[in-house]
Amino acid sequence: MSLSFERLEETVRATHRRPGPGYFLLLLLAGSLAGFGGWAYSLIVRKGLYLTGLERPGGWGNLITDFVFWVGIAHSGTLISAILFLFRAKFRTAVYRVAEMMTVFAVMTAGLYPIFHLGRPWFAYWLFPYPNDRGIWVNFRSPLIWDVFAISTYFIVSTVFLLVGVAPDAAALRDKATGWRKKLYTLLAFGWRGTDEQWRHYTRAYLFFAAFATPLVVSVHSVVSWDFAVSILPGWHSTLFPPYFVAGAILSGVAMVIVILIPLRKWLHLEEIITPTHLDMLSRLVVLTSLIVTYSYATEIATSLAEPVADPERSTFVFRMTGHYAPLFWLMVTFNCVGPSLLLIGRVRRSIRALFVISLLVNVGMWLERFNIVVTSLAHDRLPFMWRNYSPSWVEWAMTFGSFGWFFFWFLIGLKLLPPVSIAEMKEELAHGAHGPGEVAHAS
Amino acid sequence: MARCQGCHRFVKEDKEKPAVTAEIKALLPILAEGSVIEWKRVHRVPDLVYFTHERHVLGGVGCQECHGDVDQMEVLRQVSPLTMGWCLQCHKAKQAQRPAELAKLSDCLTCHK
Amino acid sequence: MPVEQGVLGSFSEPEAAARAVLALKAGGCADVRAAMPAPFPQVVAALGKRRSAIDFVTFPGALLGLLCGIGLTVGASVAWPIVTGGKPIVSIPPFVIVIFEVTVLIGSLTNLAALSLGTWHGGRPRFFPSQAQFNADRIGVFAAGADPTVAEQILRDSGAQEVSRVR
Amino acid sequence: MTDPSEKVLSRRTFLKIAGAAGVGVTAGCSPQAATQKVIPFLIPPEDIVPGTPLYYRSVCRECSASCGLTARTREGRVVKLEGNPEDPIGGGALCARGQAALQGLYAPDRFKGPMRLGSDGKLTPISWDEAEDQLGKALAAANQKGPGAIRMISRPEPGSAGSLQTAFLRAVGARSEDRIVFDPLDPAPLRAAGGVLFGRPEVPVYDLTKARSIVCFGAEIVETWVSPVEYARQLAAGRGRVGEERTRLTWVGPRLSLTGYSADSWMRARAGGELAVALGLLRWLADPAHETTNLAREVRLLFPQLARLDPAELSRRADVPWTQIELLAKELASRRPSALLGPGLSSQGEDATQLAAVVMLINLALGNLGQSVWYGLDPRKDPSSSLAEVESLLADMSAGRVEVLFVHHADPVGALPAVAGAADALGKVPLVVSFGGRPDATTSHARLVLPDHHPLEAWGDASPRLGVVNLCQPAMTPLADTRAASQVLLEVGAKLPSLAAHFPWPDFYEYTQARSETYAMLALGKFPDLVSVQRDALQRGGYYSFKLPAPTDVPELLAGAADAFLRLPSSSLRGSELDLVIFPTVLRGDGRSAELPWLREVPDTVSTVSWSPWAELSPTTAKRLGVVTGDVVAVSTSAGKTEVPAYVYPGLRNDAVALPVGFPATAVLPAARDALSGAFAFRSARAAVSPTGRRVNLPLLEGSPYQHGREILGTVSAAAPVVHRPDLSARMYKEPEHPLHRWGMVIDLDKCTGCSACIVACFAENNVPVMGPEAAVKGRYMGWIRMERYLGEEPGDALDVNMLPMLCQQCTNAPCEPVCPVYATYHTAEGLNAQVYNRCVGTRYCSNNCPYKVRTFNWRDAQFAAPLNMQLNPDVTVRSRGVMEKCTFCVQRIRFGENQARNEHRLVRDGEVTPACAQTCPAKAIVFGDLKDSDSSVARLSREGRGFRALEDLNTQPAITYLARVREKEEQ
Repeated sequence: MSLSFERLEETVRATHRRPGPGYFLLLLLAGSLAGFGGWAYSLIVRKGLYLTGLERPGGWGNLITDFVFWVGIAHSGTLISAILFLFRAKFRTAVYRVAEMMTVFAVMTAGLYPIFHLGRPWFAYWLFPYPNDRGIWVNFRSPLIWDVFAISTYFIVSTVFLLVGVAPDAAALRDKATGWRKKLYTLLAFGWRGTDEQWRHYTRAYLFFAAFATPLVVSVHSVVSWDFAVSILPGWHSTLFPPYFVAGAILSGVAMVIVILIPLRKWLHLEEIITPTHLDMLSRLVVLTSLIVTYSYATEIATSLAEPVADPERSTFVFRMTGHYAPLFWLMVTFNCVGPSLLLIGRVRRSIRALFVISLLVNVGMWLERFNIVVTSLAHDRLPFMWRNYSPSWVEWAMTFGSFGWFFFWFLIGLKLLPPVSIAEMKEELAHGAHGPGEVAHAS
Repeated sequence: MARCQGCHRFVKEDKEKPAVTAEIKALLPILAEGSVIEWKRVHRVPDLVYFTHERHVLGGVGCQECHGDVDQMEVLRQVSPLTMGWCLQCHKAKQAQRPAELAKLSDCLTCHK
Repeated sequence: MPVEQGVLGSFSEPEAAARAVLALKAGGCADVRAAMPAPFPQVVAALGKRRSAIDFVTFPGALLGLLCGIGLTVGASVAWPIVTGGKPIVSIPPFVIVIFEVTVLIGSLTNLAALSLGTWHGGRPRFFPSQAQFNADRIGVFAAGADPTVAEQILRDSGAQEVSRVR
Repeated sequence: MTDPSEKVLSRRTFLKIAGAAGVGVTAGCSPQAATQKVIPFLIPPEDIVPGTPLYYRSVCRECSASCGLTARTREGRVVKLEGNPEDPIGGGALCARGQAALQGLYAPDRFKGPMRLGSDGKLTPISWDEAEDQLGKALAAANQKGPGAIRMISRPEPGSAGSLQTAFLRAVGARSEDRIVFDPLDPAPLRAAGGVLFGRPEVPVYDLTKARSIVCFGAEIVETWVSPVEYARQLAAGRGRVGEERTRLTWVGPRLSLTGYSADSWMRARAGGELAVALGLLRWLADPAHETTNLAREVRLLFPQLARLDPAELSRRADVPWTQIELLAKELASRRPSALLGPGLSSQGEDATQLAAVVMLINLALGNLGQSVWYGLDPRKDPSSSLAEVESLLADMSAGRVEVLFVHHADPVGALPAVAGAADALGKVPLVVSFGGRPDATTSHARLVLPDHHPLEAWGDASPRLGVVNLCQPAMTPLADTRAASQVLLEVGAKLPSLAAHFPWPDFYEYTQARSETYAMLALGKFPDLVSVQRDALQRGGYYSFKLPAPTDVPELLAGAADAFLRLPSSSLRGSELDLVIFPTVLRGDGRSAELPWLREVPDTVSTVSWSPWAELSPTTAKRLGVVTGDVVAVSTSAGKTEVPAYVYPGLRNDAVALPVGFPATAVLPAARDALSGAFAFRSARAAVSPTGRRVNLPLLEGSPYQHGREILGTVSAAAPVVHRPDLSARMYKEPEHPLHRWGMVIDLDKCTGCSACIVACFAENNVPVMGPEAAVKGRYMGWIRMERYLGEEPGDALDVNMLPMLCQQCTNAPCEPVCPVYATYHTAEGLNAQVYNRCVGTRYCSNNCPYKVRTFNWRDAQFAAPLNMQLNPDVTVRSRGVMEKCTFCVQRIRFGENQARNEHRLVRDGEVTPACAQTCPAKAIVFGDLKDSDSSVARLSREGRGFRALEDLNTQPAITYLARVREKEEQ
């Protein structure tokens, strides 16, 4: 055993020690960023969307870009915890808790945007199907309603998934904790005592959660992609979108996990638990998804260029590559295709610094990708008379950066409350290795 | 107002309800001097609703169906909620009788333009 | 929950605990129970309990979700038929998406409910002498209602750190 | 003395009632719980039933054409203007300016009452009595100073007002020439030419329906020329068909104007070259060698003089190949009768009368007189004074010879070039009395402001033509303490003891009534009793006895009259400078209402610019100067210099720069004039253009002016009379049911002139908000209709301009509908694409998914500054912030029609329901009706071979069918 149970618990408990000023500074920074974004949004509520740069034809812009971006980020968590769980990928154990926390907070962020971008947000509840005096329901044919269902389901399920995973660890922490932490972990432990009976149900149930979550992950970003694919706008209307979006989501998500883990393992002294091997595995995932995304770009462009010159589809893609937004397009290609392909080289992949930079740029690139899809297509619709270029206003930028503030605010708090690695599963691995919970030879 | 007075001026006083008679009498001078009366508004549909009495009256909807037994009221009050759901249950019921002909009764544009 | 009498041994090694469990069973102790920080396969195997019956709750739950989804989408569309984009009132493809989401949602919520019920008070009202260490680094093996002396002996032999009687 | 309009028509009383109409004008948001007070009628006026419209006939005073109109009032306030179908001039239509006249009535900056310029240099309110006393005294004093001390400058008043003014001035001892009639767009050269050639100083009346070919020498018949609504209608009457029967229109001029967009060919003569072209045509036609059949004898005799003109020189002057002139001449020779029109504002130079004369000679030569061109119909009422007379007035003013100057709805300061010095001259006049209703450049110099009623509040009459008298009656009581200018004159007159005898009429109403007897005489000859005739006339809108004279009644060419016109004036030297082309726009007109929000908000069809002036440059010139659209350029002439944002426009010659009439053109125009008519010469200057290096966000609607090969608009020709359409027989779902009606529209692109009348009408009918220049710059224009203007792909050579009025297509398979999460938009049983404002949450997905981009979003709460809110149509919800809105085919009008029909237990008749746009279209290019009724006119037209639908291959199945523009290839 490389590392004893006590040592493990100690390291984890250590992450919950009273944080230094650095932490609170970060928290303050994140909080105020979120606050500023919130204030910017309050302007929109009070004065109207004319404070944005949106126009006709550009009905959607930064806000929707952010929405898609955060939904993308939210994907890695469940991917790592659920899909890799089903695939029995060993390296998952050490990192999935952080990923799951990230998921939950990312969905919390993404979920705000559908409301933010409404003209009359005070009627947002009309988007939910509830019996009402007027006897009028929602339009289930609308992709936006699919979003409502997909996002809320995803949020609930991944939260449950996270908390269920936490329960045994909470029990472990509970027994040595004092004061409010004791109360908290007693609550989270959910009466956990670790008897064979509990484990019997737990392992089974966990398997089901994974089984539910897996198709959900795939569905959610497919649904988001349909917001575009279902429309008839050149540049949106494409059958390629679902796989393309899912791959992109995983790319950005995993990249975000890396970006977060690298400083985290230093700061929380988790080097022993989250080893370079783990990062290596994650970076392979980045390479894979980046290749899929690259392929999607190529396909899109190739198919559109196959069209006759006057075809709007083709025109839109030519516009993307050579028009007003071309610089963003090429930046996107550099960050999402060129950057990750460098990770094919072992030396680069194993250099933590390089990995960090590349992953960071991937996140920028993925934001740009969504911006490209949303904005350039709208700016270049079928009637040339109505072509017009959108550019975001400071309010929209404030809300974009605010969203990062909001996300990291919750994430920082989460780190101090929840164990950043799954103690139980680590123990199991330490004790035996090969197995994750649930995979147990049953007598029956 | 003028129309009402057309009769009220001449009908003989109502012995049972002297109060009412007094009320009516009180209105006479106002009419004479032509100053305005500010009535308190009781029934009101929101501005986003297009409502005409014409169609409802011609459609054979009795006043009481919406306004209640006004003739029994000492002080007028709103008896029906005047909510969309309330309008609809009547509209839908009517529509059920002659679906083809009254299709518009459940069309949003009938009341919202 | 009534305190049952029996013998409790605590182990630091899963293998040892597993040995103890098997030995106890061999020694005629019918009811052997364990508590551990993680579901160590050896121990679980040794105890040889049935697989959890949670499936029989979760699956119907998912089915219920499916029905709810269908009911919601179709019902709501038919309640006030409104034509949009020249498409049929009940248009299957879009509904499938919503139905799927509802299925997953209700499915996993039932799964959660089943789990909480199943594990309430350690799963089935069965006594286990609770000790914090069983969530930390020790594996507890409890021979309920067994002959104390025999059980104690077996536990010691199989390498328990400490053995205590519960009554 | 009280205002007659109140006295006589109490029923027009405007009722200050809080929502007693029970229909709303506030936002489509949740209901307010606030308890309200209601003030119903104490004594209900017999005519006003809350919630039902009441109509009054009146006359539009936005230009000299004086179309008749119908004012729709609700609860005593005018909410919409529409043409008067009985009026032979407007024929039931109104132009954009006519539609916008309504906003003039409710303009927030209207003067609220009489005002005097205080010592502090500010206008301070005074009472009418004070004002009239002061005026009376001043007149009495000025009277002593002898003739010329009392002057008046007035817009043309071809009716009672004019005659009263003349009478008044005579009474106070002024000479007839002391009254200046000021009309910047007056076609004086036509009068002059008529005078010289035929001894008939008249504006001829044209009947373009008779003409098989029309040639416009810069005559902007669609924009402002003489009687735009009438001529647009007549032009359109000859359109919308394929082959020989279709009227051909040729545009001659340096700039392709909006009228030019309707033309089949454009002869790009250089500025001033129109005369050379005209002479060329005349020469060719008169040339015996060409044996033009039945050419007018008197013109044939002119050939000797004409022969002296060298074709080469002519074509050099016009910068048009002689072959083109020949081609046109041949066409005219064969296609009879035709109509040649000119000059227009853009071709009105120092030789304007000569151009007018030569053009008229061609008409004479081809026998158009008595066919498509008529003399003897100009009532010769109030012809405008020449620039010379205006200048002499200004001179007298500057010299201090003028004591009292009446300004009656004339704005010399704003309309004349700055160099004329009208502003300074006004400063020299002790008492400037302005009847202006709203502030303008001239009124700001007034010492005494006596605000006149808006025409919709006043009595009056206007006779634009023999046999047409349009009556002006109040449609509502005056909003403010204004008083009819003529009324003021009467009252002042009555106050002056010396004059009282001259003014027996108690008020102006009586005065008009007195005159109406003579009108009735002219119209009806004998009649039973005046009162009933007058009532009838008021209900019809006027006295109409207009008919074209017998073809025999054509004027004789006076001997030798033509000779002076048959030679080219000495050519002006051409330097590096550019020809300065001044052009009129539909929306600005003569500028009298140019500041009204609707007219500023709606983009100009040619440049798609709103809220800003612009200077047009051809792409070549722009490249040479290194400027692009939006760069500010300095335009300087001998007269002055101004800075304007540039708009790069392929429809302009490389040797020209074009400015819209009015400011800032006035800053650079010299005060040149046409020698013979004395008319102001708009085309006289050459300008140097240079970049300033500054750049502005020009409020521009257009994204790209080209179709990029997408073939959005089909075109047809005699050779190929049917538009190619995709095969959409394959159906995925079955078509939705339309049990009763399926409302549809047909827009004939061959008739549409792009005049924007429909757009303004839509603003008025549907409470479409005006968002202002910032919004326009940002692409947040809210108009429900927009005029998409596509130029020919390759700029430079014969541009085939296509205009596509784009509004909601009311698709059967509407892409906007399924994407709305809350059912705010859906397909009704009558085939409308409904938009439920109060359900909309504002996701804007519908707009994104609309391939036509016809949905507009309320980015902020719309402002309707009082009293503009009085104009709001109570039948239409005013949309709140955050809500998507769009064209609904005027569903409120549909419902109104259906309601009438139900009350009469019948279905809606064809043509009974017309949306605002179709109603006001001067060209009658828009037809609305029920597609289910297969013999309704809309159904019949939609089956035509020219029919196609916008972006049809998307299979959205629009309810709007466009009829393709006809383009005959010019046979070379």
